[in-house]
Amino acid sequence: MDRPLRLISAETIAGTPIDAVARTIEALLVVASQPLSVEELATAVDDETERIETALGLVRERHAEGRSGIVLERVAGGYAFRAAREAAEACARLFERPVERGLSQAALETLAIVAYLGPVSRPEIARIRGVAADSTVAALVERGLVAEAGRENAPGGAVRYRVTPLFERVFGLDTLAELPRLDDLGGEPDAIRERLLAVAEARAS
Amino acid sequence: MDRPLRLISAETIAGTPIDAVARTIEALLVVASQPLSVEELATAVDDETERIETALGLVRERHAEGRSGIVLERVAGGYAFRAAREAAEACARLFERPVERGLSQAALETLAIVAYLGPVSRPEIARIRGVAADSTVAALVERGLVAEAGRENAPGGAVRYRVTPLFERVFGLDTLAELPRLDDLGGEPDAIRERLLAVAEARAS
Amino acid sequence: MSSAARDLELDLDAFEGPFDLLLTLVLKEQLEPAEIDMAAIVVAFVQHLAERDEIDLDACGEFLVLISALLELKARQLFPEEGAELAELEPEEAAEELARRLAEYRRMKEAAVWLRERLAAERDRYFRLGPAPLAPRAERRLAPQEPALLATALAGLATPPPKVSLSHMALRFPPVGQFLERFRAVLRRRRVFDFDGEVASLPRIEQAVAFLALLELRKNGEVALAQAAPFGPIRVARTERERMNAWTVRSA
Repeated sequence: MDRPLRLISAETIAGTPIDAVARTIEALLVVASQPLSVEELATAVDDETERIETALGLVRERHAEGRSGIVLERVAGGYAFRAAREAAEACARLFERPVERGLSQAALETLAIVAYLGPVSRPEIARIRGVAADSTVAALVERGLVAEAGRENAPGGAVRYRVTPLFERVFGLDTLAELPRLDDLGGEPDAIRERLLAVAEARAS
Repeated sequence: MDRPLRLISAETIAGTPIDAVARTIEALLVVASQPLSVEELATAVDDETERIETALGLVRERHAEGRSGIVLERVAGGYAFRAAREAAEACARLFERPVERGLSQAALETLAIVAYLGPVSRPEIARIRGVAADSTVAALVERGLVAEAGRENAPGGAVRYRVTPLFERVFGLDTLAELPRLDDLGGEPDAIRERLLAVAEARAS
Repeated sequence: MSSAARDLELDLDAFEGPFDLLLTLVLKEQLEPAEIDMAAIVVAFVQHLAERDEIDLDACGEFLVLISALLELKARQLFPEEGAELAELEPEEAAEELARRLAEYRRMKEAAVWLRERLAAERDRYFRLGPAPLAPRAERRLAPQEPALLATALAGLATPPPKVSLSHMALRFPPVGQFLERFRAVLRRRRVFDFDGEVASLPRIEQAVAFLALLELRKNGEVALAQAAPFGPIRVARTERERMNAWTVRSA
């Protein structure tokens, strides 16, 4: 499949200079309301992903910290524009950050559970946290950080939840795979297990 | 109050080169979801409107047709970025959504409740589904499948919703009387409502 | 009975006020045990104890009984379907399961810390949340749908969840005095008895109250307690002199 594709792309190169592709990408990113993946960009531009990647390189160069107030960022599996960090103070004066303001400990723990184990139901979240999760989950849905994702098993099952692309944007993650590995968290489960086993043995004897 | 403010901003002039002000304006405009007036920009940048106007000139120059995919536009409420005209075709392709095959579980359940029991309020939908209904109902309203239909009882009551003609078209129904009957639940909306609320209560306990 | 436990002032997310009011609300089903942070109650009680010069055994015993009952209520509410499952587990398996859950929660707590740090680091990253002011409007079109889908969705909502019986959870506390009398009667016949054997046939909650009575007798100096190992059987022996004093006072 390599050969014909290369031929077509040679022709396209002749048709649209790469700089024009870069400008079109700028235009798409400035009107999009979500990060756009390379594939989405390729479909909209009607060009090959390879050329999109090359053009993205130009856009990244033009929109880098210190050079432009608009910065290209790779996030949530795609590309998006954001404000340069030097403008953070000015942004703070004009825009609220209602999504992230006052995320409580309960909210963060619930987010962690949904991010790692989602789709996951409220009873499951409650089982892990030991506290009913209803109001916390409702608040996270309201903020757009968490969304419904079907029901457990079907009829009568509990509603399940997953994190949204907005979650990835707010926490600056390209994908959920960037979360720390679960195995690296939580320290020594073996120690807890041993302590509990000791108790169980004493009781059984 | 005028005097001290002017003094402070005079110092800022010395501190911030006009090019940095232009970059900050770029940043503000790329984050805003409304056009920003010169006054709003001045407040956010913490600088004088005159300097903002000068910096806007730089931004306009940098973001002009043919030079950038992002174009500064003066509109009723102030300034905003738009896509360059050369990218119009690509933008049209980006916003042309493919036809969606199906609805989410949340949307289907909510539509079913509104179709069979409507007009019905969000609190009642939430009670039956066991999940806050705000975002799902809002999404269905935005898609034109559900619309407001007065308020519960007198003024001050909760807004009630019904399905729309578009809903009937999508589901191939001439009237709501053609909705499939539920053997188990009977046809009377009041009976269905009572049954659903009873089950919901059992689920929540 | 001492009121130290019941008077405990609580300041929780779901409730603010004295502990006995919280209990009343739970028993009247006006407050969900699932909404209550039990650990915070325990911490409050321990703090309350620390502020006092001497340990009030009555209050401790009463508190243990009440908090255990609350915990059981809460556990059954949170995991209604699990009671039977867990009851069938061997102690080793139960410990394994509990360890797994504790480790899981600990990992999630650390993940929450990571998320908080991440959020702080991203504080100066601003991006647009809504559509761009001058963006074209996207129209969402939906393929034709089957009306049967609506009927199925509604039927799903009308499907009752599996029934869970909570009948055995009715909280009936026998008075502590009942066990005081019972143990005194046993001690009149025998100098030593085995607590575990004496209460083995009783329901959990009554065993807890019986234990409270045991602490009361010990506090009065009427009995001496001995236990060879943690969780081993508790041997209760009458202390002759103290018993005589108590006897005298009571018969006067």
